[in-house]
Amino acid sequence: MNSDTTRHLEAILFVAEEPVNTEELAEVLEVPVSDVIAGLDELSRTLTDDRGIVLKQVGGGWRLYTHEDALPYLERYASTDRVKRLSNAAMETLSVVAYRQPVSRGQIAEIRGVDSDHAVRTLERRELVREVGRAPGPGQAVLYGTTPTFLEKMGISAVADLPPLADHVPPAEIMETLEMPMRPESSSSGSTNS
Amino acid sequence: MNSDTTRHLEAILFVAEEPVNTEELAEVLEVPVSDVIAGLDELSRTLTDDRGIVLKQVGGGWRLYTHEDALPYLERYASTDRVKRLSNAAMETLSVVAYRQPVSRGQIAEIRGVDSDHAVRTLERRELVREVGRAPGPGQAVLYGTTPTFLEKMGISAVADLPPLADHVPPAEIMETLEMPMRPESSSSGSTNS
Amino acid sequence: MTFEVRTRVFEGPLDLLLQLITSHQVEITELSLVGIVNEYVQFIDEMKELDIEGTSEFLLIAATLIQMKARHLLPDDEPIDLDDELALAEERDRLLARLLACLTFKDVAAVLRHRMDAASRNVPRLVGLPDHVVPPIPDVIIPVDADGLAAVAHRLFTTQFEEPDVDHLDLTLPSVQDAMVDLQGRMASTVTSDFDEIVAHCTRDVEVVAYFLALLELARWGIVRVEQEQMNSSIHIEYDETAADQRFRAMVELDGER
Repeated sequence: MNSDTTRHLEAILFVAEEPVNTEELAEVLEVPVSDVIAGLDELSRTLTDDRGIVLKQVGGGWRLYTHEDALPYLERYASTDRVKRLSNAAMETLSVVAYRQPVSRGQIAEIRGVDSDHAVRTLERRELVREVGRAPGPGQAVLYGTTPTFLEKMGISAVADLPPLADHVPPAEIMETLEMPMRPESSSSGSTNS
Repeated sequence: MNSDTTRHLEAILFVAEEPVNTEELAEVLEVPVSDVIAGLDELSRTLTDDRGIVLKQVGGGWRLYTHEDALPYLERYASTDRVKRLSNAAMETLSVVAYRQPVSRGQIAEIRGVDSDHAVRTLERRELVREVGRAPGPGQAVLYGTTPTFLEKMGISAVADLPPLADHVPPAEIMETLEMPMRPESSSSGSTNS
Repeated sequence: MTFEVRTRVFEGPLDLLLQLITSHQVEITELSLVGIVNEYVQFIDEMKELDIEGTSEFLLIAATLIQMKARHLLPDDEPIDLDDELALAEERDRLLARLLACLTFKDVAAVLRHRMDAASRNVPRLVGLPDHVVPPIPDVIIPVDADGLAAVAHRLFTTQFEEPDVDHLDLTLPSVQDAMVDLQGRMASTVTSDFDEIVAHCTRDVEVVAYFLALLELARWGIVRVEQEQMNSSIHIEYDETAADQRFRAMVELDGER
């Protein structure tokens, strides 16, 4: 039977994006560091060799990893990523990065009005956007920009070649098309223009 | 002692960023679907209540989540505000789409008595609803339905798992309240009361 | 006496009507359509100061309500057109059905929200693959060209998402009051006219509805007489100068008393 501390430790390490040190864990859980150490020890014993996840101490903190035996399956899972067409969320996020780069996740979320972290990650994985720097000031948020792959896919040679936005008022029918979820046909140029 | 399949299942679900269905898991692990089902069952039993992680069947697949008891600590750890709550308008629109799908914007507006385009767009951006087809006949209105993300956010695995709508039809006395002022007889200096 | 509902937030005409009806629930026996219609119409007059979407819908429902009210106010010995009666009954049933559907979905929406809140207490992992697993980069199709991307960006940068329901709406509502003044003025000079002529200058449906409401109101005061041979035929309007004068004098006296 695991203690509450151990269960909460596991939950925090499950969602953490980087190693978390014992002091930080103690602060979040509001328990003494000694309890955290005991909890990590208990968690480590729970996650023995017959589990798919292991607890490791890295870079001055603790982090959960998949068991190394599972590596071939993870690779296969990753390569079955069949989603090829960008979702509307990803498209919107891409357009924000393209026109506002360098831009942070927070700024993207503000412009789109919805949390965009997942879309950013999708775009990163497809090498359409990448980290291009850090914001000055506290927090040092990661700033994103577009990649050469993005330019290639768009058929342009530099970000400066993107259509200017200021005088870009799309014709009504294009706007209408965009209101609808984007469909493959929508990019084909219409024959008639009002 | 967990089987290899169970361990590898746990590793895959640990890295997966969306629910994974049994067929996909079987393909990645190169085992029959029945083994996957047995493995999921074993994993579910391993992840009992004294663990920080739970296995849930949602959105047509399986996904690992943190135990709900850990939520306050996670919020303190990430210190990011959670996803913005949907407005009442968006929530009502979502309900109409969920129970009336496939449904057009016009039909939604008819039911809600108010233009719902903005709400539909918000739901689309949050990937809770999407275009699922076009109405036959002139106009070819876009028809909307819910997404797997919707099912996951509801914590259910199919639309059929939604509470029956019939349970929410207003009780007789409310119907009477509504009908009363509209009865032709109600305002005439009526002598008889039914 | 103020209506408590006035301070409440409501969304759309059905919502408003529901609130008006249910706010009377305590005094159910005294419920009267006339009272509700009056309150509803009063709201429409005040709507210019409120940010409400779907305004034409408000007016259309009001028109139905007023029709029903007008039917109630007819003297019993007035001959009843059965077709009109049937049409009105259908309209009433339709409105009732819509109110019920609206209520049902409001109720279930609360349940779905509750479920969603409960489900969101379980947090998924979004970190993805460990760094040492390097999957092949999936090929990707960007479903638009550069112009399309610009259009997406343009739409995003010009849309204010934090203040929904306002900026994309035309909130300049026609005033029923103004329509009444205009209508009465024109009728005083032409004496007879028909509705199509009266609204010939209107460019929006909602303006036509405002004139229709104005017409019903003037008819109620007896200032105009309205005739329509059959449904969908033109509405003939006749001005009653005597009634208008009486009404005018009554208004002046009322003003003088203040």
